Amino acid sequence: METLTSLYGQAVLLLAALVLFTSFVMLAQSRVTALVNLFALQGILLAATTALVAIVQNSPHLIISATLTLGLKGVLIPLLLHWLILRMGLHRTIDEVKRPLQLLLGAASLVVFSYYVTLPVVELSELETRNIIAASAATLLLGMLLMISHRQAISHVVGFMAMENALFFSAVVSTYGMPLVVELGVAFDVMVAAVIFGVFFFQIRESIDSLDVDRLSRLTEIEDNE
Amino acid sequence: MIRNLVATTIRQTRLKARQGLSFASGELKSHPQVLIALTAGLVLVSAYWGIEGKDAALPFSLLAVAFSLASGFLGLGADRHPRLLRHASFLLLGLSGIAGLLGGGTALIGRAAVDLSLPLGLPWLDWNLHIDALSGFFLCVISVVLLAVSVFGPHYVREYEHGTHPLSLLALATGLFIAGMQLVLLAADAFFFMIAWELMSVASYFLVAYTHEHAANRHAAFIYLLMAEIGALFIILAYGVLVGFGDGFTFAAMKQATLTPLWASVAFVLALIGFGMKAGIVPLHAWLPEAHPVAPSHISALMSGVMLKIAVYGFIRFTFDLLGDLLWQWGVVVLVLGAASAVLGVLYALMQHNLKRLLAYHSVENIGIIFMGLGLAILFYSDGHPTLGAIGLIAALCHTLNHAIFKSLLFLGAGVILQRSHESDIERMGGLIHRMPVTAVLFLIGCISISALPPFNGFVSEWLTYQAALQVSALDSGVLRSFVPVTAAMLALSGGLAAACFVKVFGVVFLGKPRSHHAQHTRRLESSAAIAGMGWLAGLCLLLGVLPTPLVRLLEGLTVQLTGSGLPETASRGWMWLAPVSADTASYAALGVMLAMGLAWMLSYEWLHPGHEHPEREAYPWDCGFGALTPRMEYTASAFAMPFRRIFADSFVVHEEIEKQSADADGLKVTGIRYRLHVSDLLWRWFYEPVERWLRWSVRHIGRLQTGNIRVYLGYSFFTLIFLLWVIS
Amino acid sequence: MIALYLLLLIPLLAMPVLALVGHKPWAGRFNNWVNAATFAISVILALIVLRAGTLISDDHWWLVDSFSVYLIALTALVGLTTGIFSGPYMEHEREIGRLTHRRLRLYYAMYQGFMLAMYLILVTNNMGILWVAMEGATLATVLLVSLYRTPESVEAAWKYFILCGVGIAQALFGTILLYFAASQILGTGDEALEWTTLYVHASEFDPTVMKIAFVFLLVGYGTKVGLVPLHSWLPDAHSEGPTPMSAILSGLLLNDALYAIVRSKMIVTQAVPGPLPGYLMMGFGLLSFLVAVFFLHRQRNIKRLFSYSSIEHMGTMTFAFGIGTPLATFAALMHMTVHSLTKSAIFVTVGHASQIAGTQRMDKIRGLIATQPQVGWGLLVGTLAIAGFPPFGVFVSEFLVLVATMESYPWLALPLLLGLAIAFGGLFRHLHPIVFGRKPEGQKPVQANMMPVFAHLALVLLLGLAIPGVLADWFDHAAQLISGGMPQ
Amino acid sequence: MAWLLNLLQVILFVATAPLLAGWIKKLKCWSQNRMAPSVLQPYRDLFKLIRKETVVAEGASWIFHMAPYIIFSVAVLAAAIVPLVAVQLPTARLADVIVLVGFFALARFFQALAGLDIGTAFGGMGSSREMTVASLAEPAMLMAVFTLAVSMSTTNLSAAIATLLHEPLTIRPSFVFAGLGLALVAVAETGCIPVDNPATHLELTMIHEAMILEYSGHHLALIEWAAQIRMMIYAVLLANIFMPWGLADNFGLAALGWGMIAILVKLVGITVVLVLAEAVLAKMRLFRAQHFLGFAYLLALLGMLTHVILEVG
Repeated sequence: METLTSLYGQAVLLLAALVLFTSFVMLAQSRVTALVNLFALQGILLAATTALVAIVQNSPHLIISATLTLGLKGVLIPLLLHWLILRMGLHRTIDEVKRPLQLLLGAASLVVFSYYVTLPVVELSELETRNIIAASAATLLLGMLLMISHRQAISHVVGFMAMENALFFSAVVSTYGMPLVVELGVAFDVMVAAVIFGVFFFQIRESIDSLDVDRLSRLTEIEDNE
Repeated sequence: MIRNLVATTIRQTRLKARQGLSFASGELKSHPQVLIALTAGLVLVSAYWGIEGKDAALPFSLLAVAFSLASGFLGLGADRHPRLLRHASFLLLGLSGIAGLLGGGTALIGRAAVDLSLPLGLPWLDWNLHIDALSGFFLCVISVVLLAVSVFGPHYVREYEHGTHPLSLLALATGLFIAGMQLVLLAADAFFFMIAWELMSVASYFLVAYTHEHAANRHAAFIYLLMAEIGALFIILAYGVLVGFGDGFTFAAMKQATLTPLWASVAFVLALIGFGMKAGIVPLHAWLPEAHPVAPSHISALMSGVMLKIAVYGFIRFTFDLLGDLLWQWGVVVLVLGAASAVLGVLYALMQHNLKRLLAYHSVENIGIIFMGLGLAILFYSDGHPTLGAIGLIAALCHTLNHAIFKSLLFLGAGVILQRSHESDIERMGGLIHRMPVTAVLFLIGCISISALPPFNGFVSEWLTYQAALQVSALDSGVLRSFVPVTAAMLALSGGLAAACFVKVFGVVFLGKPRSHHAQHTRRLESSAAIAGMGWLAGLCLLLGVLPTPLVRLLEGLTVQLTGSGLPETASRGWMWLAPVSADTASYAALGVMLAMGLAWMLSYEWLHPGHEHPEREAYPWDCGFGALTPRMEYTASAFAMPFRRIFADSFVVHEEIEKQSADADGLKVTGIRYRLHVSDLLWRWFYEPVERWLRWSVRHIGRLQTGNIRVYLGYSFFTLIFLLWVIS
Repeated sequence: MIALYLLLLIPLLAMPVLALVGHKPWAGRFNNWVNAATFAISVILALIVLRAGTLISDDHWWLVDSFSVYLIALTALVGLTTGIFSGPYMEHEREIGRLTHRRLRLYYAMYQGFMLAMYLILVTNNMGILWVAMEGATLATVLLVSLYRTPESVEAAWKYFILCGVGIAQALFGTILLYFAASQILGTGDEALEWTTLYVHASEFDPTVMKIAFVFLLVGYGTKVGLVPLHSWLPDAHSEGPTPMSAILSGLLLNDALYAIVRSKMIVTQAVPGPLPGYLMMGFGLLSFLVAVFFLHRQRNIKRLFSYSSIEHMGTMTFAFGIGTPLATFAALMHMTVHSLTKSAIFVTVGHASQIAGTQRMDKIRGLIATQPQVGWGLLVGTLAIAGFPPFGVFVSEFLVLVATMESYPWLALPLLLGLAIAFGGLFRHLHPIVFGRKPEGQKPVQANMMPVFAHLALVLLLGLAIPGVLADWFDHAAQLISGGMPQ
Repeated sequence: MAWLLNLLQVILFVATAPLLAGWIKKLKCWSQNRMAPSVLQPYRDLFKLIRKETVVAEGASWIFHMAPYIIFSVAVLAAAIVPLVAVQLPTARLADVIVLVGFFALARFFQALAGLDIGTAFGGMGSSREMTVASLAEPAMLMAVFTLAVSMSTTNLSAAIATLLHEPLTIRPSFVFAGLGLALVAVAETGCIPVDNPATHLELTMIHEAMILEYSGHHLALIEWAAQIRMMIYAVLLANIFMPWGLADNFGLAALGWGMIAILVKLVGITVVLVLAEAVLAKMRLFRAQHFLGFAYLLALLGMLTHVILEVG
């Protein structure tokens, strides 16, 4: 049992590291299709984590949410995004990132920062979830950073979803998931959100025939005469 | 020939006066039911008075409020039935005036102190009402002017009946405005006070914006409302200090508050700014000359004559009643501000050509004089000479009433002039004394009073102010002893300038030859209603000028109730001699002066007047033989004011330009000269424009936040998060 | 309890129905009836709570206490009146061809969806459900913002969606941390997210976790409240969406987001020693207030103007809640009420005004009083009310806020004063030429239903003159619940 | 008795005012080596003017007719409250020195209005200038008066002078300054060189004369007489405030006689100084007047300050 727990702990930590790593790669990634694939990978990792926790803590409702996650974030949404990309002929678009190196360094410092912030938190938690919260907080912030640094609407969606992933991850690992109702609600919201995103792509497309959010800047308060 | 000319004028005056007095009854005769109701009401009222005694003060005052509200809401129907406004609405205002006079008078004479609380407002705080001699006195001030307006108004508003503006708005706003002022006086807790205060401001704002099709008027209304709001905020904060240190919103609780000198001074400064902004002391007066001329004239009379006094009331109530123990530094501040307002106000007034604007600037001057009195009072009280402080307070209150009377008189007169001559620029008037002789007489009385000349009322209050200032030898600090007379000399300067200014006004408007087509063809008609309204005020000017002593006695009672001390024992309390300190120190028997002057006049008239063997001959004006006298040769108002403009050049922003059209190239043969002069308020440049520039600057720079790029927005959120996380850990 | 379920059930059922029949001419009236029904129920609910006190369902899922109940009633009322206004308004929009049948159906369905989310936020006892409902509100309104499909509206909607989505995600993280902290004491399970339980046990939770949680919750829900610098979506969404939606966004959504923040603060303050949460809220409030008032001056679009005024007022409330004394809390609650009443009334009027002028650009809207006195006066009076002139209720709350500030943090009163003055100038410098002046040619009256406006303004006036005993009790209880003391 | 004496004094005052004017004229002529008219000349002029036909300009209103009477009666009233030979007179109580200033202002007010009444250019010019000078002179005069009032702690002329009279001879620097200031004000107010020159015939430099250009006959007589009375009042003020010695404080014949002689001597002295000053000074431009009066104000202020700082400490 002892070894098992430690094994479990190591496994969780490994998965956490992987999740974190994926979001790092996403951050530096400039090709949209690859971005979506990475996102899918993250989803799968997430599902795996959930399943693991579910088995170890043998809490049945986590199984459900694991499958949900796999279905939604591992398969459905990535497919949807791919479909959109093909529909809009974006598979060749390069959403290149200015100064990727600085960006990654900033990301790294973010991770450090979130460790620093969450230090007192993890101390009172049990062994396994140590540093999980820090990692997920970092992933959350990285998701935001992704949105800030990328200009394609698709990338924004991915960043948004990545944030959701981070949240979900932390929920699963630190507290063995939220109550089922909440889980369902969250999942529902995510799905609706994905659909609405799809709708928006078309709307944006027909308003400014591209998905570059930098060109969505009609509603500014800076007059030209200033 | 003089005899009959003078005689006709006098006769006409007498006639008009009689008509005016009979006017009200005439109005009533046409509506007997109103007359009956009125008499019945009066009978009931007097019966009630007999029973209740001085406790009747509050009921009467509430009755006054009710009447003014009623007149406002009754006037809502005025769009369909203009007569409703002309008769019912103004009649109710008159009733409100009478009730207010009864209530205020009762409170003032009986030194009543009656409380009442209405179950409105906040759950833990009712609307507290309270009336005492102070509020009673100011209630009287309102009512005196209100009576005049209610008689003057019905005829005056006829011109609006054909205009595009809704009469209902005029009636409603007027009613609410007056009710607001009356409620301010009755309020006894900060919350209700502010409600009444703002009601007053907003209602008068609608009156200022009444003729809103001119951009200038809209701007005036905007400035007015803006500054009213800012002032109100300051007042709220001032009360906030007292609430913070005391335990509750009621004035009673605030009096108990014990403040450190620092916080007391903070509260005082806040209150001074707040109330000063409403009263229009320099440099917070910017709204006043904009707003007052824009409103209909009977409203200008109320605003200039009464509303500013409400601000004075607020200041007195806050400083002398709520704060209690005073500091001498406050007195110095108030005194300096008052002196500055007095001098600058009249200087700017001298430069104005728009009649009502000029009068508005004179309000600034007179408010300055009132505040000088208050400043002296604070000095003496803080220095431990309450009896001398009472003189200053009485002088200030006295001038409050007097200014209310003659300033309303002048504004009503201005209203008549504007309405008849269709001119607002005095440069285009002239010779009106032949067209409207009686108005001229009444307006002249106003001019003499405001120029502080004996034997009219303006002089009495300024005399009292001087007397207060001359008691400086009682003060401990030599600095103050030498400083106060200097301010007194500034008061003298403002008096002299005011006299000059009103010589200009009366001379240019009424005397000389008509300067424009309109002035030439001004209708001779003088409505007896207008005459009655102004006559009542003019009569008061003379009465209070000749018999000031009863008023001073009442005011002494007021100060006793307010600060616990009246005039020195040695002061004469007879009915004729006005001697605030002692008969040896200073005495002024206005009645005696009046009689003696009359006597001297009679004698000189009888003895030195040539008999019929030496008749007078009408001849063409000599004018040093210049020949044909045309209006263009007359001395214009700006020419009259030119020496002052030259001498006090530093206190104005003067734009003066002269263009010469010349027939030939080298400009030697000048065919025409065009002279353009624009004098503006220096304080705009000093105080208001910098603020505006700062605002523009910061608005432009803060606006940069909204870049329109979503990634920047995300950045905001991101960094806020980081920052906060860093803050907490 | 039945009432409570009905309150949620009616909009839930009405949503699909309207999604099918929303394009019918009688859809508007149907919508009104639904709103009327919910309003009646909310009143009944209020009376129940007033008689029986706080109402908690046996399974601890639903909670209606004195804090939420009057917000429920308020929500129902504003929803009703705005619905009444939106019927003819939308009809007019359809006539001039800005809307198709499909969009009308979407509009009505989403209207009910939004109302459902609002009620859910207010009645749930579960912080998780609260979050779900909040996200639901975003999803319901985001498609309404882009209803007109103009480039601006799409852009606004996109920004609204992304920013609020991100914000809400942060809030979720906060919630998770809350749950985490609670589960350390209470063990995992529903009760670790139930507000009532948390409220009882909060003092045992780990302060650091709670601090971090509060930061995330504040930033997250604060985005929806429109606190500076998270406010950027608000003016865009308000100005580009259809006017009824601006009215309910300003009148309801912002309030409920603030409600969520306050609920969290009530828990966090017990766990965290010292006044940190209060300070955070005060800082946010003051910053929003001060920045917003400057923005008022540079607006060109009338709806943007008033949405910035909304930011200003939400800032004031947040500030007051941050002060946290009973008086301040009372003032904040009062301000919530009067602001949402007044602001929704103003947006309704603005809707008419922009229909009259055919544009939202303020330099094109002129002489309203001359053109259509009802609308002109409505706008003028409404703005006077929102600017805090008595005897309107906004004055009462602002007066109390000022006094409370003077009591607790005297020096903060100066920036408040400055800000109020600037805000005032900013509103009226634009308003004056709009309402006053001569009637411009080519501007003609529209068929306007000013009933809601005057009803709201009358209510606000009433609140300014005398707060009815019932409401006063609610406020007192709520203030006691939040700040632990009675005002004065 | 007292009232009778009072009446007598007023009559004396009014009656001897032209005499003073004649005397000044005589002094002037002497100082300029001219043949002097008799000191009674002013009486003759007044008599002549009263008997001459009065011409009134067309379009004159009742103000034009009333003004001379008002001016004259106010002057007489002012004369009634200034102690000439005796103090403690009943009428002095009617009004104090501030009211006295008020009287002057009132007379000036109506004179300026009368100047504007016809609508001639010169009338307006005169009024404008008169009001300018007066409004500048008023603070200076009041400042000087305040010095007296504050140090005597009364504004009643006769009371103040009585106190002065009864206290032992003390030199007050404040009074010296105040007296000088008042003298300058008197020069400005009575239309003497260097501020104004009544004898000029160049209209553009006129101040006082310009206002009354349209007057003739008995109107003119009244105005001239009032001006002479005002001159006399200023002289007597200077004399009795700053050199009160010899004034009668009881109504015994001897005291009154001495009072007569004393005031006579003082007036002679003052007029001599005044005339000498006029002889050596030149008329200054109108816009130098404010400097002149500013100097007067400064002197009076110095008087106040010296009183407050040196004498009271």
